[in-house]
Amino acid sequence: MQTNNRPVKEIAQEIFAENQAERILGWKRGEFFYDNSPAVFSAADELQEFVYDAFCGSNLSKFLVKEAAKEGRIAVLLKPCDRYSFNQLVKEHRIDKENVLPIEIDCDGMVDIDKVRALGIKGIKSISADGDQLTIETVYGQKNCSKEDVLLLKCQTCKDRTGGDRFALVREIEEMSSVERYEFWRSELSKCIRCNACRNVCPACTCEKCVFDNDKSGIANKANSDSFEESLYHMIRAFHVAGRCTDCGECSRVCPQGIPLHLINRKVIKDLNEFYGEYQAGADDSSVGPLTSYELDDVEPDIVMNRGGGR
Amino acid sequence: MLQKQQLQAETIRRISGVNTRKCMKCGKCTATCPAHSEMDISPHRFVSMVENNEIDALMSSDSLWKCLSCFACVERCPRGVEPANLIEAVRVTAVRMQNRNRLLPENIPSLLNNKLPQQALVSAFRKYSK
Amino acid sequence: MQRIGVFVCWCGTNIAATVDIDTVVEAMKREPGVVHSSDYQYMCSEAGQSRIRNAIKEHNLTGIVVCACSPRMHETTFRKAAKAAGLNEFMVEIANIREHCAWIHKDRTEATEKAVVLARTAVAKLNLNKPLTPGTSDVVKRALVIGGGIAGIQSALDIAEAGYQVDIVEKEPTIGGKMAQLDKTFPTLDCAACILTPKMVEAAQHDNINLITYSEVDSVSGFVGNFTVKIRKKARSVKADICSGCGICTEKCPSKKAKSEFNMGLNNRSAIYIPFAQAIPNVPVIDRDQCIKFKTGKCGLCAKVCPADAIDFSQQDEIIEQKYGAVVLATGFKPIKLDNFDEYSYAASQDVITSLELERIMNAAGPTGGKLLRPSDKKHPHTMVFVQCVGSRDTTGCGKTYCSKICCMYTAKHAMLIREKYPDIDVHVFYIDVRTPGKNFDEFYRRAAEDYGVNYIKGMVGKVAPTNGKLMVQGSDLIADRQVIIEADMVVLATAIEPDQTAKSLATMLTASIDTNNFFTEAHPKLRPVESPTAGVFLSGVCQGPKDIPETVAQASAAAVKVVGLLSKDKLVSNPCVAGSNELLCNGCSNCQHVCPYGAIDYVEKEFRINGKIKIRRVAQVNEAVCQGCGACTVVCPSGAMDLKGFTNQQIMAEVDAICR
Amino acid sequence: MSIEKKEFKPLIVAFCCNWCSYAGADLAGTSRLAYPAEIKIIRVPCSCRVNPMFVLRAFQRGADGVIIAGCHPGDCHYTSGNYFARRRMTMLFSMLDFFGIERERTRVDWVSAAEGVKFSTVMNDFSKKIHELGENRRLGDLRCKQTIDR
Repeated sequence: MQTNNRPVKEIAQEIFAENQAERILGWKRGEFFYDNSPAVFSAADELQEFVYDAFCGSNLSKFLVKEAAKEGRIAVLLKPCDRYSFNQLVKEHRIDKENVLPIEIDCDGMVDIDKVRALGIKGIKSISADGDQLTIETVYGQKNCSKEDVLLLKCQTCKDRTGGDRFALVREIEEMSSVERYEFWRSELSKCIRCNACRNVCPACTCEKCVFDNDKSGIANKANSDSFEESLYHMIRAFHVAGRCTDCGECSRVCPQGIPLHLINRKVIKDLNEFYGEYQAGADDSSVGPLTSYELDDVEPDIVMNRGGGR
Repeated sequence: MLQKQQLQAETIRRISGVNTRKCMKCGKCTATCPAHSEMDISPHRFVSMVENNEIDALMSSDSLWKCLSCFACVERCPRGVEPANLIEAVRVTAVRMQNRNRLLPENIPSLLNNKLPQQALVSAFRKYSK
Repeated sequence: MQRIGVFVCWCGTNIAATVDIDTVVEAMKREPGVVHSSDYQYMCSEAGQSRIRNAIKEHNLTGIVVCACSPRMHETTFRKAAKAAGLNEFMVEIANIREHCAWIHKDRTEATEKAVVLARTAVAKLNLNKPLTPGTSDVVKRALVIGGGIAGIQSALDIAEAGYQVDIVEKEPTIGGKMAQLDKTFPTLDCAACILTPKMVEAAQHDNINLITYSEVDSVSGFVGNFTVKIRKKARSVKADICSGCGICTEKCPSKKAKSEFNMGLNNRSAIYIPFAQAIPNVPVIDRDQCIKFKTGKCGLCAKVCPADAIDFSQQDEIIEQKYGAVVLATGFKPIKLDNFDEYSYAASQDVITSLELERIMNAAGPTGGKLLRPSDKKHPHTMVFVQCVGSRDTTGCGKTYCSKICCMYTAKHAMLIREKYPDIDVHVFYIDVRTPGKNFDEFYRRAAEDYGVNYIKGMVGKVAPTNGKLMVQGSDLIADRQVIIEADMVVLATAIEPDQTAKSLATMLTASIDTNNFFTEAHPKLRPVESPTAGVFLSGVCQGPKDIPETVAQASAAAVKVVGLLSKDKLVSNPCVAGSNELLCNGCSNCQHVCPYGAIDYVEKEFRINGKIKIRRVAQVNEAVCQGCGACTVVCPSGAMDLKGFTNQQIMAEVDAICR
Repeated sequence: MSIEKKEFKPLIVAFCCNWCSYAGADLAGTSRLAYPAEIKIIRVPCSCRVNPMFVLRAFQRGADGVIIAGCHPGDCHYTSGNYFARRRMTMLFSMLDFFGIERERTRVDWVSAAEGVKFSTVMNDFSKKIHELGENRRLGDLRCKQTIDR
């Protein structure tokens, strides 16, 4: 993929050539073509492994918390949606901005390999994108499909493209009856295996020590021992990132159990927008978030009791 | 006898919704009443009489039927006691005791009196039309 | 492990009648950490306290739980007792088994069960308590008095006499307040001006008192001992330092259509004016809404005639900032608006007036020169009717639910003065109750009735109808059980009083609480009547509740003593229950800084040794002298680094667990 | 064998701010204004001290309702605490609702030190709601519950 009509790899090479930074945070090819993973490159020759294609979904911002603290300026490649997380982390002083060279790169949506497979396409050897179409080389010959159909969940409602209504599903759940909502989340959250992937990938979860790992916090636990803890973990996580979550969608992308965790965060974002005015965390790196500010005439908590939605 | 009056007083308080204990005996109802000159018992006493279960005396008073139901006393009472509502309730009790609930329409013209205030008529319709 | 002692108080029968004390004592013996559990009739008594002290020594206790009344009542008492026995005073927890249990539950089993839960909750918390040491902070030796009426003047004088600097902020151009408008004062009938103006002069001339008139408080920050107050000095358009107060400007001013506020709108004043002859400071002010110069740009006559060249049309509002150790609220009252009381025809007839208007009419310096004349035709009245409780004791929402307290007495005063000066005038007073508690008050009222022949009618006025130049007053006479109609020339309404409108915004600025009627709330209705619940804020006069002049002065002096007591301290002991950050957990995210109302949190770059490597991290630090311990920061801290001493996350969760066990 | 149905005795945790609501509760006590004994009060310095974790903890340990009472907006002893609490609790309650927890189990009310009557009314009303809802079965650690009949 390209940015300003130049391959991103070229941009990366230029950074080293012109000595703009000592290290570059980007993606390198994994064992399979679809599991590109974040990597730090410290020399031009390491860039052979550099890759930027339709499988670079992972958000690099969080890695800067550790990497930017190290010696030497680091360049980071930020897709438009990753930029929000980057700003939010800068705002919270988690990233030393001075030590980072942020490079914004274009993105036209990342592909979910499972969705391609779900179309019944088997024996995939490689996938290349050509505009809206994907060309898929398989052991059974070439196949085609529309890229739109196989985008990552988070890319389907991309904030920077005219995507679908990102709150549509949230609204659907709101309209359920209280019992249905309960059953819905029970069936989803009972799948949780407490692998902590959602927390570990979340750019808003960068605490020095997570409360779930801190046995003095009173809520520390390593595994869900009953249904309450399955919910508790996700509720507390959603509350901790409330007002700071940029809706990057990484939680749902990495969940091995396919739990739509982003819906919880989106519910919070939707509420914050409705109650306290539109707010996009990470839209800038200085504004004060909705849960650390207030207005004298804020809605009263009983709005939850009295507003619509299923009961 | 007293017990009967007590029960009646309770009924009156209940159907009128008036808490007679709220009265602080300021007399603004009597001060306000436009029909006071016709009354043998002043409006402020309605309240204390119901409070003290003196229903028989109230039922046989002229005042009961002289009240115009103009609600001036209700409007101006500083404690929200609503003496006129009390009178309405006493009237209803009295009417019920006479075993008839309503006037028959054909009987009304003969009862009409030119001196009767319009307000009283309207009030009567409001009360007895249901 | 703690060694906890539990002490269960009977409070006479207050607790023991509903809670089975033995059950609580026995149950507590089984709680973790408890090594001693006993009971006594009155724990707060000296005998009770000595039991606590002895038990602490005897059992080598590390903390105590007292199951008694509200901690708001006796927490300090028991802390002192613990301290006397060598225990840290913050190793004391109170289980409120009186107000929150014995007094509200009738069923003995239920109440006892609850008392056990409350007691074990306190034990659970105490198990996690740590000894705390209070910090200290400095006291700014200067007081602010807000309001320059008799209450504010008296408080200021007393504080100043004790040797401390006081500023009086008054929103009107002059100090004096409502008392300056009064004619005579009950029950001695001294002239209000004769006793007030010397005090005004004394305040103005006192070395320690600084008058800031025509000014309002803009904002307040800080805390007891160290408030920072911004005061807005409104533009007078007159240079106060060079004005000689000669008054030529007010005479020559061509704009004379403004209603005189001081005379309750009964006559007019000029656009540049001095509210009244004895005003202090004796400096005029330009009413910019009325001034021709400000309205059209032409005129400026006052500037031309001023011999001192003191007129300054370009003057701007000025903000001054000052630090204070204590604040006295003396914002006073105003009569309510009578919009909800059409029946008295106040708006319809000029001859229906409020009592405060009558004060001005009776006053020798008032609009009629002290002659009692009907406002409508300036004729001598022959019959006057006074109506009591206009808007007071009204639960319908039209008026105020409370008794305004001063009306009975001033009405007796008015009636008496009128009968004395004009024996030809018939005076009728409609009353619901005549309330005269106070020294020589009832005698005064009886004199009005017995010696001066004032006709007191037990009843209320239902309607005042202006008819052919007269006022037809329809009222009730409950003793005679009849309706009466009086043809009156004037009707005087004893209008309810309410707190001044500035009370509400000041309450917000100072975080001083107000009640549903906007009167300031006292820290304790009986035992701390001149203090606001907010430390360093004191109450003086009617802003706390209706009261007459002697009571106001008494309260003003009481508040002054409290202020002096505070200012005389060099250091204040601060609350040790403040926030603190665990630097190892702190992310440096600034969330806590955003929500701190006191700006008590700073961030520093600090070196840490982590796994043998030096790392510089940004961490939060709490200024313990500034922190007031609200705990807002603890909740926004995602990592739980920020915690509140005395109310830690673990302690509160232990309480939750103990309740839900 | 007869199974006696145990009468539902709810457990309600009330977090009261020290300056207004706790004092309001004291006044309710002084005025002998009754409210059910199932309501147990925890004193916190300010409604903004109430961490949503505490609310969840209470539910975990078997509470059937949680109420947070603070000073009226504008009257906070600490100027702004209750404004923050208002936002936080609104968000928490909305989230609990989203998870299918009955809305009526949580409540925030503003009770001043002078409002003993209001304190008692609010508590009676809240307790009534919880009685109507019955036991909290959707949220809570089953291991902490003894009364669940399966």
